[in-house]
Amino acid sequence: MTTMTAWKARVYVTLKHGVLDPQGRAVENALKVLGFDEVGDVRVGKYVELGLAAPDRETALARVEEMCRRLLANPVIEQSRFDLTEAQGDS
Amino acid sequence: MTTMTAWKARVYVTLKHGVLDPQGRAVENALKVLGFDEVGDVRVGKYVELGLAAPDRETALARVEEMCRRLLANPVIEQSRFDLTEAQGDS
Amino acid sequence: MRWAVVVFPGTNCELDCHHVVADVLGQPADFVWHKDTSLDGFDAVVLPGGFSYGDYLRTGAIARFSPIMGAVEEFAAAGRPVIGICNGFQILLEAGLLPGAMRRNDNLKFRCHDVHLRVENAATPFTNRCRPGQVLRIPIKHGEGNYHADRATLEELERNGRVVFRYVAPDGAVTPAANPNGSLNNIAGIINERGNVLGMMPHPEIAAERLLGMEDGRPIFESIVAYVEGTAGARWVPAAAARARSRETPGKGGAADGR
Amino acid sequence: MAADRKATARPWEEVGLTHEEYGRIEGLLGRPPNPVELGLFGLMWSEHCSYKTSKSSLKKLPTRGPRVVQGPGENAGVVDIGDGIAVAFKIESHNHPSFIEPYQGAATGVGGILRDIFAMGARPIAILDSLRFGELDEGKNRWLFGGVVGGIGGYGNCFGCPTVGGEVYFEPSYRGNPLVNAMCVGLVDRDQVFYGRAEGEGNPLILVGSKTGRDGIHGASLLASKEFDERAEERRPAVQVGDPFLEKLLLEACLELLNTGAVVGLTDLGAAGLTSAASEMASRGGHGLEIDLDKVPRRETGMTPYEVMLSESQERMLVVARAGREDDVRRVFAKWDLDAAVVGRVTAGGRLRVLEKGRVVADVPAAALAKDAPVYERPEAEPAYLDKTRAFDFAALPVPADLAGVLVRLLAAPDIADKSWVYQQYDHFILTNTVVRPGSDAAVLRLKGTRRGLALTTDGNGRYVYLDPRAGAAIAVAEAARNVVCSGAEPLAVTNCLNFGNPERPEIMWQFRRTVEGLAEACRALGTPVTGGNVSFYNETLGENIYPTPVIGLVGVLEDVERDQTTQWFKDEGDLVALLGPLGGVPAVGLGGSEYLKVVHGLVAGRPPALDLDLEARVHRACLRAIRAGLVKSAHDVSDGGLAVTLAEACFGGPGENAPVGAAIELPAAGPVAGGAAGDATSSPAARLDAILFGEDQSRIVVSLDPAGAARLRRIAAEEDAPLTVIGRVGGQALKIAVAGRPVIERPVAALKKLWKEAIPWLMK
Ligand SMILES: Nc1ncnc2c1ncn2[C@@H]1O[C@H](COP(=O)(O)OP(=O)(O)O)[C@@H](O)[C@H]1O
Ligand SMILES: [Mg+2]
Repeated sequence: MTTMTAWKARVYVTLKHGVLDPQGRAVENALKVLGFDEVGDVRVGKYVELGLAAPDRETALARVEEMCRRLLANPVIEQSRFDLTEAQGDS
Repeated sequence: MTTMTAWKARVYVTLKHGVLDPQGRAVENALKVLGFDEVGDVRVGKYVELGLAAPDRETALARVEEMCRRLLANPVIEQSRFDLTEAQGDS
Repeated sequence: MRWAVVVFPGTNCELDCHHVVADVLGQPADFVWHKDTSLDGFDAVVLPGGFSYGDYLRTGAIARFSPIMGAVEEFAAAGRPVIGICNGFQILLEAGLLPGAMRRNDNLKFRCHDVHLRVENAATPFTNRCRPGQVLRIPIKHGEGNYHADRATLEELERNGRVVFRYVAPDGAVTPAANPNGSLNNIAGIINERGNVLGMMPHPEIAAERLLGMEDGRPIFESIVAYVEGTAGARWVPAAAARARSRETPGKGGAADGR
Repeated sequence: MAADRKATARPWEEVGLTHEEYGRIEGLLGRPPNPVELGLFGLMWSEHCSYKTSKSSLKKLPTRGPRVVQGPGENAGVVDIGDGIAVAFKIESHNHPSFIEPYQGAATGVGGILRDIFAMGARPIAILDSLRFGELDEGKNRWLFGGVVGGIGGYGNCFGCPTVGGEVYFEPSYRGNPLVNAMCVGLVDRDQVFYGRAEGEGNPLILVGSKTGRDGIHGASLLASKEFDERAEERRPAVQVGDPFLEKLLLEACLELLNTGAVVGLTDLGAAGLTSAASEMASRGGHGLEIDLDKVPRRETGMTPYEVMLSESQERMLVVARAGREDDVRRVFAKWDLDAAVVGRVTAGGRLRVLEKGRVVADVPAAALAKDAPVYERPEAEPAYLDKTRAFDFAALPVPADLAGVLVRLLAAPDIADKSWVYQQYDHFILTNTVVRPGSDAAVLRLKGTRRGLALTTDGNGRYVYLDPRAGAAIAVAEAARNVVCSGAEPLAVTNCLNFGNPERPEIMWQFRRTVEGLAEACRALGTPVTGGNVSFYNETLGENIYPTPVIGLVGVLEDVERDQTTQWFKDEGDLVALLGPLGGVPAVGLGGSEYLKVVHGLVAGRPPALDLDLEARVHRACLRAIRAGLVKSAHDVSDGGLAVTLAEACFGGPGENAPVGAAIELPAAGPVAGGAAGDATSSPAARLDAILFGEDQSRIVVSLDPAGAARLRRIAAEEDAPLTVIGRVGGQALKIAVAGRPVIERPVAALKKLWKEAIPWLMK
């Protein structure tokens, strides 16, 4: 049997460029109203943290990639990227 | 006048540990149904990207910090952290 | 008395609240735009439901910074009645006028249907026309009504009779099945320490007329009238006193264990 | 010239036009179109925008009536309902976008139909949704269903308009092409109706609402004018994202603006964006428009004229204001934090001139875009499958022994099962008008300030239409009207959405024409003119066509909402149960295309139930008279699943005081059968138990009443020449049905209700 390692993935999902981001616009306006005039280009997306077990980094990368494609991001309007780190402790 | 630099902040907002995360639980179940049995500990949060102008890194850090405290996260149930990078190009 | 119905961008229950107050109860009522800064001349304030700022970022998160909220805080600090319904409740939470926060419903869906509410404290400005323990049938319609507060806050709410409404079965029993959204302790409505600010997720304004098949929401508005006009018994009923009067106080360990 | 596309040898192909159509454009312009102009024609002459295939057939629909204020041709139809109030209503499809991105596709569909309504000056008061998907045992269909329902709720709930009714069916034929039709109803003062017309030379043209981005270029219109193939995924960026929050602001701002008297005309921007809005406004008003693209507020940089003209960015409206009133417009929109930009002006002479940086990038007659598309008489041919389905012999069909088991299977079939999983995701209360919420035959709304009410429904049965388009379409109208009558209202007018496959196939064209004939016939017979609608062709994926699916949206008026509003649920023990309309029982008359045939025998065969429109109208009159006389405690029409299912549903109870209750029913072996080819007075020997219980014979309503009113009900039925049979009594805990003295079904209502209620949630787990 292969030994498994625990990994932690952080997935960032944002709307594709050109897709209307009503949420980003609302947050940008609100920040300005609060006096953060120096702010621009606000985009709001999703952030997913997850733990997974995989024998090696390649496998883990491939699996998270697949999760993004199949569930975490909606490829029609969203794009995603992620980080992968080895989990410390029991996580 | 001080010269301004363009910064890009990436803010991650998650529910505090101990606050039940209905979305995280749903995503975890959905991933398992899709055959990702190796997954656990899924948390779903928000990801906010924003651009800002500030004379130096310290000021930028302080401003983003303040945005998180005042608007981007609700301290009753959420926690936030962020990265700050110098923006490339005109961004 | 005069009612203020506050309108934020994206509020959408303002017509309904106004209708109940003005047409059903026959009270003078005005809309107050969120950019206004004064509530002078009003005796009661309604923060209606809806999707202020589209519910973007978090429900109520942006609306709480509207200019009118300063006046709402002063109004509340003066001990005058403020009722926040659904999104209004969420705004009060974000503004810190009520403790706790809302999460998405535990099934992640918007839910629109009747629920049963038990009146846990009938001596508030909002419930003096109800009987203690009375079960009201009133609809909910929300996607984020899953109330959360830390343990200490919850205990404090329970101890001081500040949980005003709880989701229950038609017979009044507190059951998990009667909880439509996952709220802790089946909480549907709470009040501030002073007892003059109420937040509730269900919508009493759509349950105030016989023709619509539901009337249990009307006493909530009538209670406010009675309170303001001084016909509710005492002019002011602090929370602790309310608890003492209520025949039925919530169980010691919170109401999650039923009655 | 800011050309967006390279000049090619066959430029028409890139915009989806034919060589002949290109020639016609040259003829209209007297020169070849430049690339921008060609782009405008490509969109406006697409099937979706031009109705080039359907136009000639649609002329057959009756569109006039004493109450009709505005028939087809505007953003929505308008009918006068008395008391100075008019109702604006319309249905539209968003099938293709919803297939690509169910949540946003459905959401923007709702957004679009809402704008159509407030473009007439009306405040939207109700949304209805008519949905079709493949069957729920397939994951993809569950995903589509969940996403579409989420999107409809997401938009309507946030906007603040209640979704009060609709329907959902699941059939394999919609697997590659779901249908998402949304209807909206609004109220406007009779003399405050606004129209989408550009009039008054020199008046400013003002674009309001959201900023313009690259959303959905070639979105709705081109998608809806092509069939699907494997490449559908590549068109994905065409999907738009809706912002219901902004639309709510837009509504309030528009209504506020209309009150200022500063507005001459307004229209919404939907498919084909600015191009369609401008050319239609100009051609309706008999004027021209000049548009300066540099003035259009944009969300993105570097957009070409072509992109700005074709963008389908949501939540925008186009206003023609009175000259000199620009500031009033700006002030109102500023209050709501919305953009309002003067982008052009009304001109004499009927041309649509588009400028960029001072140069003319397009200059065409507005009417050429909006009205002069070619009209096609495409060839038709009767589909071959009909020989087989018509020849189906019911004699060979076994009658199941366990009829109670059949009832259970039907109640748990997703087509019939409880739809609260759907409508509980919709706010159906907001605006405090909902007297009868989703779950009964039609939704009933009160009209504040009057005694009146509105009853609203959508109906359509693709299976019937597949088996006989003409009859099936007529049934859709009859059923919609019947649902409204059961709720206590008089049917007033119809809007329709015609969802079909690829009309370039002669079989589809044949179905389409017969369908329109059936609609026309039924609308005439029932006195419900058609005030508008929508045609959605090319609902086909990889050569597989959907069932031809006309969806009828019908509006009825209650004279006195308090007195007349009626629900489908039995109320009190001891009440009589009566069947208004024929008893049925002959398989060839009632079982063709039925839910029973599909669920129990796995068959889609026969002819749809026979429909006698004259009988239908008589039954409606009798029912409505009885309701108005206060005799009827409940009324429920017999449709999917037949009499047994109707009775079970009547037992289930509704919200509030309408608790579940049993009934004991005694049916005769079979009565005289209503008209129709096979049904002519066929006598009882042909009757069968399955047809008696589950046959979907038309023109039938189950009513319950206090026994004291029985004689009066009999008299009314006799006067209207409508069949009436007392068939049982309300009471007990069980639904018991006996036929000719022999018990055939007996089940506790609670058990039946549980299965019916849990079926869809269980499938969606
Ligand atoms: N997609 C939907 N949206 C809203 N309400 C729905 C939907 N589908 C069904 N309903 C409601 O459920 C009830 C039953 O629907 P249906 O069986 O189609 O009724 P009927 O056969 O009488 O037309 C109706 O009140 C209808 O409005
Ligand atoms: Mg019906």
